[in-house]
Amino acid sequence: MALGEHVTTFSARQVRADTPMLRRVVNGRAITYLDSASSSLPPRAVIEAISRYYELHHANVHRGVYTTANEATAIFEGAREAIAAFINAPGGADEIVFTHGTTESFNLIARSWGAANLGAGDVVLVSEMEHHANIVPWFQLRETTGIEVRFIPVTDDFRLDLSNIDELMRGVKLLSVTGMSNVLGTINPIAELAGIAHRHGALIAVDAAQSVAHLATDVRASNVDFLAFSGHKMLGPTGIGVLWARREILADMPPFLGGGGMILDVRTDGYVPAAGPTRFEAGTPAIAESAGLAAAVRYLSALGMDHVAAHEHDLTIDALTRLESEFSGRVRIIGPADAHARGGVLSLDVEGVHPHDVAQILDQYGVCVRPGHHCAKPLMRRFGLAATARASFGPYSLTSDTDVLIEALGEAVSLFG
Amino acid sequence: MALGEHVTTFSARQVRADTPMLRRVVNGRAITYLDSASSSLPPRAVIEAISRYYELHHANVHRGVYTTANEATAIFEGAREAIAAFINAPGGADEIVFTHGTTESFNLIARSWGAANLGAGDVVLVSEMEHHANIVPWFQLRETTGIEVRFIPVTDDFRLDLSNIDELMRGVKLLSVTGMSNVLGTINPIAELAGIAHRHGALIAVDAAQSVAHLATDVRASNVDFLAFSGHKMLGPTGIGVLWARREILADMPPFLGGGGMILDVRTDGYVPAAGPTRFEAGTPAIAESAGLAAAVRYLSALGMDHVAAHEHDLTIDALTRLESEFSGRVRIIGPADAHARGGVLSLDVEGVHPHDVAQILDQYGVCVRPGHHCAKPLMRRFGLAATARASFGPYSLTSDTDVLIEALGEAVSLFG
Amino acid sequence: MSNLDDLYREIILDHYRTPRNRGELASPPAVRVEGFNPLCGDELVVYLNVDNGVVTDIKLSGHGCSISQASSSMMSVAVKGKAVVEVHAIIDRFKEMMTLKERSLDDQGEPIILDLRTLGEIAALAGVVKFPVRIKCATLAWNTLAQALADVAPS
Amino acid sequence: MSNLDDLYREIILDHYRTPRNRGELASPPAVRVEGFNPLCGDELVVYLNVDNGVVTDIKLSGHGCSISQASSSMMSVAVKGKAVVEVHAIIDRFKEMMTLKERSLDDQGEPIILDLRTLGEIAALAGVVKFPVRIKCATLAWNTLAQALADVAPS
Ligand SMILES: Cc1ncc(COP(=O)(O)O)c(C=O)c1O
Ligand SMILES: Cc1ncc(COP(=O)(O)O)c(C=O)c1O
Repeated sequence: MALGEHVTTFSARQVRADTPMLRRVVNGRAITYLDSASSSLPPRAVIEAISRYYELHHANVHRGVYTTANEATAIFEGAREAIAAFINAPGGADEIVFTHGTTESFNLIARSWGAANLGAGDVVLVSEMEHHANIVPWFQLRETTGIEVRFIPVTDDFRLDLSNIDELMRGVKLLSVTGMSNVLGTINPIAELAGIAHRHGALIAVDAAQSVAHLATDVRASNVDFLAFSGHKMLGPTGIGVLWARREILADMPPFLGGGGMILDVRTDGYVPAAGPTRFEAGTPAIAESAGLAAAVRYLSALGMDHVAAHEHDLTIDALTRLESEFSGRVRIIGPADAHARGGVLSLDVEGVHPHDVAQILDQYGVCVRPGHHCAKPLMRRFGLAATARASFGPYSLTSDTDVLIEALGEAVSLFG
Repeated sequence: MALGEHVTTFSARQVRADTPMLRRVVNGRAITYLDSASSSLPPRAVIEAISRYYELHHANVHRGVYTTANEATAIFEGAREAIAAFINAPGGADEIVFTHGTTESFNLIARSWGAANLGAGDVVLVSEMEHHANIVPWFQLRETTGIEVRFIPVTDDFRLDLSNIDELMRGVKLLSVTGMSNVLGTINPIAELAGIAHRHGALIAVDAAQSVAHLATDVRASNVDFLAFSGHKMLGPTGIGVLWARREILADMPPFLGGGGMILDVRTDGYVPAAGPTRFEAGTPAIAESAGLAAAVRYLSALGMDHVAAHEHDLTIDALTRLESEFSGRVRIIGPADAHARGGVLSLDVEGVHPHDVAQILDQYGVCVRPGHHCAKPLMRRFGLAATARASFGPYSLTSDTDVLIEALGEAVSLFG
Repeated sequence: MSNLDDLYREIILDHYRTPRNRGELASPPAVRVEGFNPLCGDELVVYLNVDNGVVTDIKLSGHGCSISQASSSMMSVAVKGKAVVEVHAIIDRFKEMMTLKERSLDDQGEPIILDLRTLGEIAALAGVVKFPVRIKCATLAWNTLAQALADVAPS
Repeated sequence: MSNLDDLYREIILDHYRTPRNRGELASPPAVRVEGFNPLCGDELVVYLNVDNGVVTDIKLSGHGCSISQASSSMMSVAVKGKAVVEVHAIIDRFKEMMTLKERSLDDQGEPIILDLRTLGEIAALAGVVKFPVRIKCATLAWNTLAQALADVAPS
């Protein structure tokens, strides 16, 4: 799809105007924010939803009878509904568990569902392109249960290697994979993987931390079982995330953390856990953050996730082409070279310049890119890299961002000549 | 101390003017907020610190090289320092672990320190006046380790019954008690309890969720080992809390949740955890919330915690006296009748009127009180109550709040006459 | 405080102060079901005897706020001696009343008229819908009753 | 981009492009210590031979950014052949340089004058203090060296 097609309904310039952070000046230059894969920049509507909450409605949720406690509860429970609609959860708001981020969501799956359903020899199949959030919790579970953690290899062209998948699926109880790689940009075939998992009698969990902000998400259509994502990567606030799981699965999961809110009863000799998503939400939840996340979801819905995806696709094609032609091979992209089934994450390997130095030099131009292993060390090892300098797009990105990126990369290349 | 003594340095009216929520009108009346024990109302400075963060400095922390990532990291790490100073942590910022609230802090103690140091037969001694946050995690640990969870009884005059404490301490590895009861208002003798615990070779953890917002906290002076509290109860944001522990203790604790940020290295066959507080902070932390919490701590420090405590003490004495004289016994206070070593939490038992109805009627007067078991069911059982209607003060409270409370309680009493 | 008057009708306060059918029934033969409202700690135990498709006796114990207590007391009066099919109909009508909430127009934009007369004095609970948090208090008894009916062994 | 020039002095780029003393030493007898900067993934291995209180040989392997690589390369040149006591003094002076950060006045308000000449070409790393996140890159080699010296068995 060409940029022109969306122009009537979606305007990246408008998104940019809505985003206060993009007025920043850094080292004498207007900011060029290319780190949305790390954390996205919230629009004014999200920031104001949070302020408005604290100024007008703040109270602890649940168990309140007074007016503002009801308002706070309505905001909090309303956020659950907004999110359920955004991902098309078949069971609605009751399937939305608030966590503090993708990482906590995976720990919840591992320690609640995993500890209850997996034992020695059972296999959790992840992939070599997973973020640590979808690796370490399984290693931790392995320590206590003796499960096996197996890895789907990644091909030389940066895709999941599914050539041997039926073999890999032996003994697998859970297939847990990312919807979109935060290093490579690779978009994985989730609906297909769900079919494979179910055919083998396994469940499938999807790390949607990246994908949910850049592609339309429909858990009903993709037929997955668990979905985890973070507010701060989808124009929302820090401190909040989501675990979605099918109602039947959630219903049988034991509690995760213990405390107030997640119980029906506590005696000096034991406790009875609550039903529904609150069973997994011990303690005072992220209430203001839920208001912010609901605003983010409304904002993204108004943009239209298909338009966001198409816009970022256009930016990615343009950037891939120009990086190739400008630097004739001195800047290598660690990720699929063709724009098919890939998102706007560009991991750069600049010949002779360490990613740390790339990022430092780019900062002088106001360009924000992130150097490092991006919490995906097994993937870095797979490709023999210690780090990359990663540039990534958001709905507010423009081709002019790529212009500045290329200008600054030119300086890096010439400085280290 | 009389109100007049603090007037020159501390002004509750100024705090009120600083607090946007207190401009709310509810059911045609100005709001009378008496639910600070549930959640406190943040001043404008806190709300603005959060907005300013999102508008000017937002980026993911750590591993960033670009300017705004450094700013965000400086804000986040600066918050650790502000909090360390606020509680006088001997080891400084390295002892401050960010969690998402008191509840998560206790789960962290139980699952990291507890799972590593406690085994079958070891005793965790809590009290009958604990919040579920300091009970359920121990019950959960009991399921996996076979520890014993023992309760310090509460006397008929609502104090910890320490008459038999040396007997109770047998086999105890951890004494875990609240600094101030969220139901009774009772302030516990923490320094004395620390002495007892240490004399018996045990450690002491303190639930400071209530106390930290109403009394000066000094972990060095009280000589405790763990301290847990929540941002939203100390004029700060939701979604963030703190676990403080002595550096030597933290150094030996295994990780809690797994994911990015808490590792040194991840391979396909295992992982190496990081050192310092980040070992316990898996995933993107509550960054904006840390900015808000630092602002809250600065705000409270400027007020002076001793002034806050004295002000609330005065309000409490006044309210206890007037509730007694106005309702001559029809309104009973579930908590110490004398104002000695008690905070501004007034759990009301109105003869013949269920707490739910009390709160409903009070709401018509714009009065916010919370009915329920306040996540302290063992305590409610101890006193044969299903619920109380709890009124609680904050630094912005005035005797005029007590006026409205008494007016509205009069209606409740007469309606159910 | 006209709002409060909608909630705390005299008949409600009367049932709260003088609850009907308090007590227990030997179980078995009675069906015994516990209801619980975790939000406010209300607890209700319903004892139910059904013979030949008729609710021959009902007793209640537990504790709760005025709304949950009055609602259960009124319920016990309304269903005692009634045929089970009739009881189901009353439960349905009660729940319908509780779901009206702020809606006053139906899908076609016509005003919704609920014939409260068929509910007898239970209609006094209609004011609860203006206080959404209290709806759970009012419905606790009815949900527990429905559970008890489901637990009655098919005759 | 004058700021960048402070950071990327020609001598630094030279050490980065042509690192000195790369390689390994048989261990034992050499002490082998790994240094790690989790923030950027830099890894450094220092091999150290100390005889009679003198650093007789040093080799480095690993990978990292220009600053960490140049710093380790310069360090190896600076310490090779030096007495251990002298090496400790160089480490101290280097660390002092890295902690100056934005401070330019001492406690008495006098300008701090660090005699960079005693550091030789290492002084070129002084510009790093203007880039606080990079300080860890510059100090990695020195911390690892200090660790290696500590590991040398007392003779
Ligand atoms: C004494 C006490 N402990 C623990 C908590 C739990 O705090 P949070 O819900 O913020 O985790 C509370 C607040 O409800 C409390 O009052
Ligand atoms: C693919 C992926 N999974 C998981 C995470 C972890 O998310 P969070 O740090 O918000 O818990 C991230 C973000 O860093 C990510 O990109």
